[in-house]
Amino acid sequence: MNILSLFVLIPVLTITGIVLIKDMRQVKIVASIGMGLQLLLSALLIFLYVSARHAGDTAEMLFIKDIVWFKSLNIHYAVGVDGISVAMIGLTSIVVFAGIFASWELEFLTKEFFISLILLATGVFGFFISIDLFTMFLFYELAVIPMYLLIGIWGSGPKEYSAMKLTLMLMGASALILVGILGIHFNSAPDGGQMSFNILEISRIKIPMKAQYIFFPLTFVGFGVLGALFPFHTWSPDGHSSAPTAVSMLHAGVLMKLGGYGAFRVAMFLMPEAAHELAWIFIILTTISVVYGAFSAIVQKDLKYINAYSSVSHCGLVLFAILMMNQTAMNGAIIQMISHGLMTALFFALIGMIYSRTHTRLINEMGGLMKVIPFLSVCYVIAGLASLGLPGFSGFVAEMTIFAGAFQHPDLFHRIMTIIAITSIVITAVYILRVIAILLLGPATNEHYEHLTDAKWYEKVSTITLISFIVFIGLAPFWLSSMIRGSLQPIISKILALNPF
Amino acid sequence: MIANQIMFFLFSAVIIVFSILTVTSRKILRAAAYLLFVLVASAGLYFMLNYQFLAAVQLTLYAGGIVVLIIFSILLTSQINQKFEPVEWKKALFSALASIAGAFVTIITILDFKFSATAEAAKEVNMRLVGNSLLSVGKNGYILPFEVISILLLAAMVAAIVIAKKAGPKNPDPQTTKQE
Amino acid sequence: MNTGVPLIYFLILAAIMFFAGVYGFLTRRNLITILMSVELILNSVNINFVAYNRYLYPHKLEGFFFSLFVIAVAASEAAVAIAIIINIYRRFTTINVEDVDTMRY
Amino acid sequence: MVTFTYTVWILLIPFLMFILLGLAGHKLKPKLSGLLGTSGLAVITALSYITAYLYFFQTEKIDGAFQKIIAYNATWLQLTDDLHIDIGVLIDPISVMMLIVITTVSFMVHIYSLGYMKGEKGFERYYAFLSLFSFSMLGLVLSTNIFEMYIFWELVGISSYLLIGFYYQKPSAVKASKKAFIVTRFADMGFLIGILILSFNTKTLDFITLTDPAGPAIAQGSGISFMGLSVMTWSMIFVYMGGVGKSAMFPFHIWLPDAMEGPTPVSALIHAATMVVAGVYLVARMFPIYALAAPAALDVVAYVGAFSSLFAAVIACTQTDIKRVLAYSTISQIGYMMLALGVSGYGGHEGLGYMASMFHLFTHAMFKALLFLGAGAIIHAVHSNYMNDMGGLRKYLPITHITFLIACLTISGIPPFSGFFSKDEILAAAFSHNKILFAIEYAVAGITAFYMFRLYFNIFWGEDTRYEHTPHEAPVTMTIPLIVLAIGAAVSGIIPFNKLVTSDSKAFESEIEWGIAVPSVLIGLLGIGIAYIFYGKKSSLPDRLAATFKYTYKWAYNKFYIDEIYLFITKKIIFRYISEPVAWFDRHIVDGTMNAIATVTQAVSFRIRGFQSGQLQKYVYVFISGAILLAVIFIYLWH
Repeated sequence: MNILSLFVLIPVLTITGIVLIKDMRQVKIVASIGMGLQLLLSALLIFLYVSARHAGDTAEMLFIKDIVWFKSLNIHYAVGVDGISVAMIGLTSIVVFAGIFASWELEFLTKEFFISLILLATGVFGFFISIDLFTMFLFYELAVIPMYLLIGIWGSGPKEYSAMKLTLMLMGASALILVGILGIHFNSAPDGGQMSFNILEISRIKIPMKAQYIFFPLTFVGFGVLGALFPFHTWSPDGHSSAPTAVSMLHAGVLMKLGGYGAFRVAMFLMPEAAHELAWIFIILTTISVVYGAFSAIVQKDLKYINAYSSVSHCGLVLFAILMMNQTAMNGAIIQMISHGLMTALFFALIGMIYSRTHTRLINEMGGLMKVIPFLSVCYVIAGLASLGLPGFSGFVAEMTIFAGAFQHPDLFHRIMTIIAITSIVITAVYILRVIAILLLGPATNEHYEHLTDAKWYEKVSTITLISFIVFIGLAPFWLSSMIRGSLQPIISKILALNPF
Repeated sequence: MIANQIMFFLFSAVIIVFSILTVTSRKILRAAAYLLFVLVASAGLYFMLNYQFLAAVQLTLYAGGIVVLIIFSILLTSQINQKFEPVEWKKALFSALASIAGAFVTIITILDFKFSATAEAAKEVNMRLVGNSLLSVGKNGYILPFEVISILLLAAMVAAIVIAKKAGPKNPDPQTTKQE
Repeated sequence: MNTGVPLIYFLILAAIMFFAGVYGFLTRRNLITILMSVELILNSVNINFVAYNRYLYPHKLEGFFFSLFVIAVAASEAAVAIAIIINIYRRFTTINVEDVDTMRY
Repeated sequence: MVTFTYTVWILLIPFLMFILLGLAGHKLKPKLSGLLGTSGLAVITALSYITAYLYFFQTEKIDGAFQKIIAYNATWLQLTDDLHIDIGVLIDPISVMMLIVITTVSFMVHIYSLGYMKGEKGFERYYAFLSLFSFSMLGLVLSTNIFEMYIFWELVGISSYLLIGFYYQKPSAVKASKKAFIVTRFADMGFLIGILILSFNTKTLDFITLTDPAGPAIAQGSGISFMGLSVMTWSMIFVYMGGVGKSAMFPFHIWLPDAMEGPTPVSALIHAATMVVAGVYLVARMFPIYALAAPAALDVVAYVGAFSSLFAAVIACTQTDIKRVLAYSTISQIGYMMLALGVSGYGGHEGLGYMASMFHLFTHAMFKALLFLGAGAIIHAVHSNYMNDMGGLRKYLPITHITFLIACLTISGIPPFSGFFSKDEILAAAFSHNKILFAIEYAVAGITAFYMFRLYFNIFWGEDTRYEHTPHEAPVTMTIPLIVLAIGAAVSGIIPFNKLVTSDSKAFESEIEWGIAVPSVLIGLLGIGIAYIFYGKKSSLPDRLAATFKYTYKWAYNKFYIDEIYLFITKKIIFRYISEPVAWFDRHIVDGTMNAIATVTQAVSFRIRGFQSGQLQKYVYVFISGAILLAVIFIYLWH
């Protein structure tokens, strides 16, 4: 059995297990065991990957498995990973694991909730391991659909509206992606021969420029919607604010990364020429995303809105860095995806935990929580500091790699855009500290909150898991960074051939 | 020949007049009777064309079976003496326009088209041939449509029974349905 | 063919019958009369089939059999339709087609 | 050859201590965690002194210059093929000097806090933060490359944030901590941009390569120009922006007075002796580039320093909160150091300003920490920050009084205390470089003496204010640091900085220039004299004077309304005119467009759903007409 297929198999087995169980309490246990296994498996995968690389395996992708499943269109079930996907898989299993524990208290339709949640995770894992465009798209859809149910059924506030909006926008995006993928497919054999969906095969040929000009924007925008590209980000605040805790975590932590990863793996990797030509448009858009998201976050009153806008800003940085098209910036983008995934999952987990205690998410209605629920508050401060890019946490590593990389661009335009993007670190500090000051510090204003209980064990599991990875990456980024750097080599050499700096 | 022509015109006159009466009559039972005439006249046409078997089927199945069925259902659902309200003039006008236009286009097309008959000898249609063809699996065999029609008839029979059967308990007690 | 009646006479006759049926379908409000219009339409088609067969391809029997099958289909259709009509009558106590518009929007 | 690998422990011990106290502190007894923190610091203080001894006296000089020694270096993060962030330890004269300053003051503050913070809630948290600060500050000075420095730079920022906001239930403390972090963060953005420009042009982050007079930064950097200045100048100005923020120079000084909301020992450690001089250290670290490749940037350093020192000194004369007076005095003194760097040249006697600046940094750390700790002891005794609530305290707090007096004399530049030596050299350097700057600094020396003795007389002399409890001398844990620092402040003037810490690491000869020293002492004495006349006895003179220069006084008292300007910019412009419109735009225009698309779709479908009337005959009618139409089209019209 290919180790990668296990990543899809385990969630499916977990779902089967959950379906078969009658007792609601056991559902959580089965879900956590399944996802715990998944986490261990990711650790094993990272270990295997790194040791294979150390052993001198220089193949572009490792653990490749290729099975034809739709012959007439040449669609394969093809899986394989490089350092980037390995890192993303690791991120996903961490966030899903933490997400399971963050929704431990869920009472309503527990079974169905965990089934949908794990189904979502299945889609995400499948997406990251696929190297066949069609299979990838299939998994992508699989990840988007449960979102509607999860928000529509278990959400809060105007949940139907948000769920509908989110799903429609993402569906619109996937329409673009589908067109892009088919376009790539039909242009994958410019000199005749078998057309392909396989990313590796396509990456070896040059798609005709005319096709690239059409399909690069389509795929990039398509994935960009999921990655909260301005002006297609508005599903994010509404969706996040209505979604239940674990879904927000997964969504912001992992699903939004599908956008960045897809934009990188499909749009940039397969069509670097068009990317090179058209990047400037998207660089402007993403720079706007970065600064604009941060400014919007300053005046928000709802915790989830603040975080959603901060996600817009941070994810904008991911796309921004990818578009810089050099090894360092792209490396930074990948690290930023991981770092933001962990951070924002932590944020949403904490917001959910605070909300379940205070029953409000408006920061003005809370205050002085540090005294009442110190554990959660300290975790929130840590999340905040990580988010504003403090050294020692993963956010700093990511941001600095991005900025340093982006600034090495020989073009003055790119460097000026970088400087504009850098201003976001100050604005980020403003809104993070504002929230911390209003929410956690100061005197406890509301006597209703005086007897709140601090974190339960499962909440501690959830937050500590996330924090420890954030700190781990923040303190020792070298291994992760070098793992990703190595995997960026193919695309970089492709770009360098195109445009020697 | 003349006799043939007279027969044809007689039948066609019956068909046309009673077709129109069928769709315009304001008494439903009369409409059914007119339909019967149309169907019988069509059977006459089949006889004229030397398809005796078909004509017989038409008479027994169509004129005999279907019309009786229709009359039964009329008796079940309507008052016989009731006259329909006259058709709304707008509706009648537009429908007539559409029908006439359609008929016009069709007839023009028919008149335009050159039909060319084959020179091959006509085949005598007798019962043996019909029976053999229907159950033959070889060339010119119709076993597949025959079977399909059989199944269709069976299905229609079952469906007719199921649909027309009285529905179960009309208002299921909401208390007893299981709540998730 | 030596009947002395040209083919197109049959075809014109069938066309008139067909559109008479269409007219009935469009104007009638009673479901049963609509059904009758449908019978008219089917019958006109049968006449066409038979006439074509006799005049153009007398050595074959396609048209003949087709009419036969159409009659069978018409019979089953009538049976099902009447069952439906009776069911509708039970539920709505009317068989007026304009009153049965549950499928609207 | 002496190896310095052990210096890694100087970083590791406080870091481990932070982890220990941070994670397990609440399980320990408060006293134990305090002692643990202090003993950790004692160890690294000892290590630092050993390092200083080994470095200055045991290590061979090459070509008469102290060598820069990389004691430890490991790649932390690979950025590009050329650029990589290392975490390492760089030993050279200024870093060793800073080691001494930081560990000494920090050790004293640790001891002092045992008494001062006794019984406070969150005692272990306090020591955890102190350890974090010590770790980051030491990391900052020992950095081997500019990015490592930036990392620790951010870390000192956050420790400062945490410590200012230590009393997190006090709204003013929360506000001050937020302000401090955001203002310095803004400045750090400049630092980061500076680093990026620098690294883009030189392809290295390493200090040794960067500051090598023959290195790429100095050799090629000045060539490319952008908007009239060379890129190296631009990058150095941006880097200096970081320094301005951290060192609270004008216009980023506004956070420092508010930062006094933190516990007083913290003010002594972070906001007087160590962290705020990081900006000076930064310029000193990059000094060869400033001096050789970006002289325009060095002028900026000098003028910003001079202006800040004058500006802060004037404000200090009007403040009544004793910690705020000291805060403004800090700004003023750092302005001195900046100015000294700004007027310095590279190498030999040219580098007098550089040496003077480092010298003053050293002495200032001692006497300013002493002043703050003394102020802490006073506040501890009278439970107030305002000098109006004090008076005649010399009877009650004899040790504090003596040490405070020594500190005041030192800062006023009265011989034989150390401040005299360092200040004299700064003035000498300024005099030889730029007469206007010299004049400003000369005036500031007088103002400094005035406001320090205004403080002194107001606290210790004057009438005996009625106290609710009789003030009593601080416990011994608090007085010992005072005494130690007083000795340091008094005698550190004899350290031969010109032999040890110089711009090119080579010793040079410098004498006290009596032509400048004597007038500076005189103006200091004049300041003291005026202060005595005004405040030594009860006198209406100050009030009358304030009434005469009503507006000037009011402006100075309100800190020239700089805070209000900032408030205007942040609250009005950023919040009201940028963020709120942006948020509105997002909700109503961007999101509105998306919603509008949905609404239009819905409206259209409402319109066209009329076709689905459920009327069978309508459907058939449309169908038939369509079929006829199509037939007509295809049969007759198509050809």
